Amino acid sequence: MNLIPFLLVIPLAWALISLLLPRLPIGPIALLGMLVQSLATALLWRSVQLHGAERYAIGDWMAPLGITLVADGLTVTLLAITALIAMVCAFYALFYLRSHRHEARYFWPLFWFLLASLNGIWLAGDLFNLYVGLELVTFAAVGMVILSANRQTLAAGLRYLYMALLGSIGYLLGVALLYSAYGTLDMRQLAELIEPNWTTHVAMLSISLGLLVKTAIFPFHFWLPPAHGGALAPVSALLSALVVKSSFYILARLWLDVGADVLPVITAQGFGLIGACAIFYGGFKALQQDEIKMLVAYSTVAQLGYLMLVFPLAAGTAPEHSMLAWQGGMLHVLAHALAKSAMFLSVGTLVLAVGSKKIDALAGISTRIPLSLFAFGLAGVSLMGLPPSGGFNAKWLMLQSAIGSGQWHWVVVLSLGSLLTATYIFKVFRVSFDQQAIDSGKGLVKRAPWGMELSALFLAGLAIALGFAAALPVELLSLPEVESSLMEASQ
Amino acid sequence: MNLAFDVLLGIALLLCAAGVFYSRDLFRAVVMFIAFGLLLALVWVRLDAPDLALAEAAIGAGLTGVLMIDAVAHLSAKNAHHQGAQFDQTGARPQLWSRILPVFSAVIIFILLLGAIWWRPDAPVSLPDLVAESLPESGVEHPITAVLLNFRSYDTLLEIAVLLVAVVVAMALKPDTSEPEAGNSKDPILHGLSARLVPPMLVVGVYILWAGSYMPGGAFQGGAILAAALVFLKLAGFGIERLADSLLRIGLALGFIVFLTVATSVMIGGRPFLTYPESVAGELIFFIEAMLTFSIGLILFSLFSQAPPPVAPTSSLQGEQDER
Amino acid sequence: MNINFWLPLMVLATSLVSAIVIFIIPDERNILRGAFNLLAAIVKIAIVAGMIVGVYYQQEFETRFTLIGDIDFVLRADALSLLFAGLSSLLWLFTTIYAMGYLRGTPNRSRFFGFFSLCVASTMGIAMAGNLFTFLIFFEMLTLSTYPLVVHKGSKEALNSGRTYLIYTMAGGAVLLLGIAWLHSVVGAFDFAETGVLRDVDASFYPTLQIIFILLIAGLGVKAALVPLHGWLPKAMVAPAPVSALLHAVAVVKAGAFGIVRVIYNVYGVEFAASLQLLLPLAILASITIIYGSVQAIRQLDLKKRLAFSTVSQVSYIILGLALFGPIATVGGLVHLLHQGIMKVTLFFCAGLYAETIGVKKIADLSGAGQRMPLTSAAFTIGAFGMIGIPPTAGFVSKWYLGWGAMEAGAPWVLAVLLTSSALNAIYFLPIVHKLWFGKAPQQWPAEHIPFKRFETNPWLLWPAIITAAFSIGAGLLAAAGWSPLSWAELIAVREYLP
Amino acid sequence: MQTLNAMPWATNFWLAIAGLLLVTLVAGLWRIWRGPTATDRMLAAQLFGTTGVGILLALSQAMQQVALIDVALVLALLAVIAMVAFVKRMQGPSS
Repeated sequence: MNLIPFLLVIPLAWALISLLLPRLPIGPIALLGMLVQSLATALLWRSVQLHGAERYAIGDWMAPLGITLVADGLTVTLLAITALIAMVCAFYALFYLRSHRHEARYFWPLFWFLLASLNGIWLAGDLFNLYVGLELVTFAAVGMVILSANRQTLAAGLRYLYMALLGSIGYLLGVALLYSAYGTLDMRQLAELIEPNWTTHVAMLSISLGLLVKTAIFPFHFWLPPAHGGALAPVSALLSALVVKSSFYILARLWLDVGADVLPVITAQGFGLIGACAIFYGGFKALQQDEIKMLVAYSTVAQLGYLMLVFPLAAGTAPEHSMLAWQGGMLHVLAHALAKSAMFLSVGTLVLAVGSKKIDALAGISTRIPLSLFAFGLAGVSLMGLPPSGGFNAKWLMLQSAIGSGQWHWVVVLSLGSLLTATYIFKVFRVSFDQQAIDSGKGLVKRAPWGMELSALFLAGLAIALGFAAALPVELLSLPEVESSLMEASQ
Repeated sequence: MNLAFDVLLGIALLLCAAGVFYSRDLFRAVVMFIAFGLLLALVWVRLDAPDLALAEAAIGAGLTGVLMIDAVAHLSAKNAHHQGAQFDQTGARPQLWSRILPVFSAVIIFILLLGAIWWRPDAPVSLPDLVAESLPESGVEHPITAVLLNFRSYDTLLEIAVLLVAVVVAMALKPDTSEPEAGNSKDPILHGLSARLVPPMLVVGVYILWAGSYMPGGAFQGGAILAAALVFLKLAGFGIERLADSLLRIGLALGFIVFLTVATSVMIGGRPFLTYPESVAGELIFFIEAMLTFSIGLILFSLFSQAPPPVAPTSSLQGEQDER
Repeated sequence: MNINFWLPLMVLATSLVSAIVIFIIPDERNILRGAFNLLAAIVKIAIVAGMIVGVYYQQEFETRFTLIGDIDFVLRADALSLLFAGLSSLLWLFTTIYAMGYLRGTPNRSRFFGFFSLCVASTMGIAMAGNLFTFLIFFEMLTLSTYPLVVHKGSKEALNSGRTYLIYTMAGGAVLLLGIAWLHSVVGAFDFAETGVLRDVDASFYPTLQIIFILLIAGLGVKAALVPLHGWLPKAMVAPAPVSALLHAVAVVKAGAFGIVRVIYNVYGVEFAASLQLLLPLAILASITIIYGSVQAIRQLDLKKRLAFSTVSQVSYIILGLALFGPIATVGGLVHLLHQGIMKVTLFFCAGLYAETIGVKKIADLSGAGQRMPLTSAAFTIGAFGMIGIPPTAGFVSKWYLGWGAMEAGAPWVLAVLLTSSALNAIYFLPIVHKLWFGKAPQQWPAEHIPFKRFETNPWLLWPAIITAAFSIGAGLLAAAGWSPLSWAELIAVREYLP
Repeated sequence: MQTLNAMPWATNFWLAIAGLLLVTLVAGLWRIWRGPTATDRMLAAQLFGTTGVGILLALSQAMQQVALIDVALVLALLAVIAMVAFVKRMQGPSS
């Protein structure tokens, strides 16, 4: 029996359970669901690892008539990271939502819908299906942002919604153009048919702009910090770790699978340029924040910029450098997902413990809530790209690609970006070591639930462990030949 | 003649859009938007997309207009509390660039799109032909319904999920304690009107659902009409929004549950996800559609009714308007 | 997968595990923490000693697994790594004992000792790293684990010093990473190897290799406090005395110097580096650092600050020895890596003793401290003599070999540098020694903290200082013995120059 | 799909009717813009509804599409709702 549909059916079913039976202990039930989901994901991962990529025709209708789902190395990697982070966030939420009764009732249905939509996007092989997936992601994510329904989150959520819808329109417009020009929505068929011409360029431009808005790439980033900074901690973690990656993933897929040959190199350099702007702008803004969640949110803006560097490194360069760039980019997706979710979760604990969102309120907590601060630090190591960590490996691969292809300007960006990251991470640490604040009696803290501290530490530990186990996902990513030959065989 | 009509329609549509965009009076913008919806339905007609025209007519006339009027009433009620606050003053006077920039970008987008369509290559694959070819196996006769409920039913499944998520969010936003609508006395005129209008609405809704299997129509359009009927009842003062919460939730999710259950249970026979057995495909699709109609109607209605009613209908709006 | 595979990892694990355990131990449980910490330190020394014997008899100790692509994580014990590992593990024990006494009764001890152990773990990793990539991992880990130690006091001054420290070391790390990444893209993955690995690179890459060399040295030079990258070191003096001892003698500065050794000997190969004309500029830079550090030291009135600039100067002896391109100078440089560590740690221990016991931090106030604290002052005197290079201390041995090596390598100007430096050393150390013993003691010490009955001060602080002082004489007196640091350095030099 | 049979001249005839109705609709637009009262605007919108039904019916003849009659039917049925909302929400309970 094929596992692919279950990755969608399980979360949808659990969404219905949490929606219809709110009196049941839906938190623990959700944890059970996450176990089932993780098991299914693990089995699919193994199957792809052993037998190569799988294609699944829904409703038994072949593309272009029907919709095809694709599970290749990249897909299963993302499915796995999604299941993993979602599980830890769910566990964290069990403790966190105790102090948010109202939100808890609607958190779980939205959580499951979000998970279903993310899985749907990772698996999708069809451009319009991706659009539907993006819509579902958007609505679930916006819903989670405005769960606490106060003035700030409502404003942030609405702005997020508008920008996401704008992005959707751009995406849809491009997809419509591609469909009208080539008569198919299936990505693989499109890849064979697509040619460089005016229609293709306009369509890809429109799609790219739409997705850049949704990914919050500079200069379309402004909706992200208030939305991610204002949401509940587990929500922020899911949003920063996974949701923004979904639109980037589509962008990457389109370029990697469909448009690699039809796009001018100048576009790729342009993408890199806005990525560099994002890195520096996000970094400087993060440095200026005095609320810790906003700092972390701006850090996401900056980190997303690194993803954009993949395009100039991968487009128009030698195959081996292109491969390095893709591996680095995808590793960065994973590493950032782990590190940023760990960071948001630990920050959530810290905020809960000191009862304030201000960075100054964290004065002298280094010995009061050491585990959460340690988790923050480990996550920071990965974000700074210091070894050993997933973030470092990603940076290393990108550096190799940039040096190898002689694109020294990106080398400079990569190096300076890490230093900027270090400055804002250590801004938090500097405060936390402030002994005078302790002596003057500030920094009285509540005890944090152990489950919350442990969740953050676990994810942060994984972000570091990815520094040692990066070969696993990278090998899965670099199996395109196996994938295509198997696909031919299955036809 | 065809061209003349279309050009006129296009101009009217643009005028309407400009009216919505440049109106500083919110209510005027809302009415403009209602008109815009109608013209858009006509455009769909001219583009040979009667399904979309039907949906646009049902949603535009029955729901979005009401929703917006409601929103304007909310805003004016809120502003009435603040002394001297102007109803249409949502902020400072718009900057010049904020008026020019949209026009400028619209022109650029227009030019790009024009080029994209002008130099569009001929599609090497014709999907409509493929749909027509496979129509006999789909269980329905109308190609749109075949695409929505069979060939690409997965998309539809997720779209229903989107609707469900939207309504969950609306529920989450509703305060735990909401007061019953003030001034909810049953207006005799509205009461009488509803007795005459609601039954035909329901009949038309079911008809549109039924028609979907062989001509334009289907679950979404039917559901929208159903929702409109419910909205009408609510406006007329029937307290139908006070359904028991759990009952409402089941109703909202029913269509999705049925859809998902059918989609999954066919896999027991070894078929892929969402593969209807050909012998009962038509019946299954109609069953799913019927449940979807019901749920979509409830969902769309809930999106409207979850919002708390305006605090107190104001007459200040009227006075302020009359001064112009 | 035998014991030889696991031993390098275990050396690392002894301090890594102890770091984690110490973090968990509550602040009040002094005895538990202390016992555990000392146990870990002793176990580590035992393992390192075992490996020293093993390497002497040509055993291979290597832990290796693949990280990503063609890059391996390699921990390997060769003669050079054991020189550094031996120094660090030995001094870890003494510094820990000293710190336990020093920090008694102050807050945040678990945090301190945890990071202290982490710091040593990083140093061990640096010592045993089998390739540049692994080296980088621990090099950055060292940066991170020393930051909490530098800012340990949590005062504004400490936090500001911490920031300076980070700016220097993070930037250095970034430059180092750049150099390593570039080198990797030129020649691919490689392990450290005796006599280097780059000789066979195509000649068209020579300019690139020269630039990479500059990047690597610049990155490492920050930690090694090469002028003009030394600015963080005097500022970091705000940290507690055991931390200063750690920074200067065991971990940070040495890590930088050790890295430069690795780059010259095991990456480029000393002959190849010389043929690229990279060594002479480095030697000149080291000489400038030596003189500059000494001159600056004279100007300092604060004892710890003077010691800090003395470190700037002394560490560059190591680099000078390497850059001279000759086996004798190499021996001098390498042995100074160890000798300087022992002597400098003694001096810092004593500086901490003065500050803690009688509250003296300024050199001017030290008059007559020898009468109040004779043992401490004796230890200080031995350290100071060592720094100047007076026989029979360890410092004399290193300087002797350096001078000899300079003559052999045909660089007599280095001799002038050495003599000048020694003179300057004497100028800034001898007055202190004179003050200690012959100065007039004041009626009242600035702040007499700890009245002790049997000893002049807290024995936890005193013994480590005395023992390290004894080591620095022993290393000089017994330099000819088969197991002395000098013999070990000769072993390394022989393997480098006579493959 | 069911279609109505019509001669070419009939197509043009019905299109002309639809166009004429469209012109009145544009005139109604001006009333919406001009106002002056909210009621004026709302009534103009109602005019849109009725005229829209007419246009749809004419188009269904011109384009020979039965389905457009359904659209007209729906529009006719639902157009009243916006008006009801307007009366309930904007005019207050007393009026």
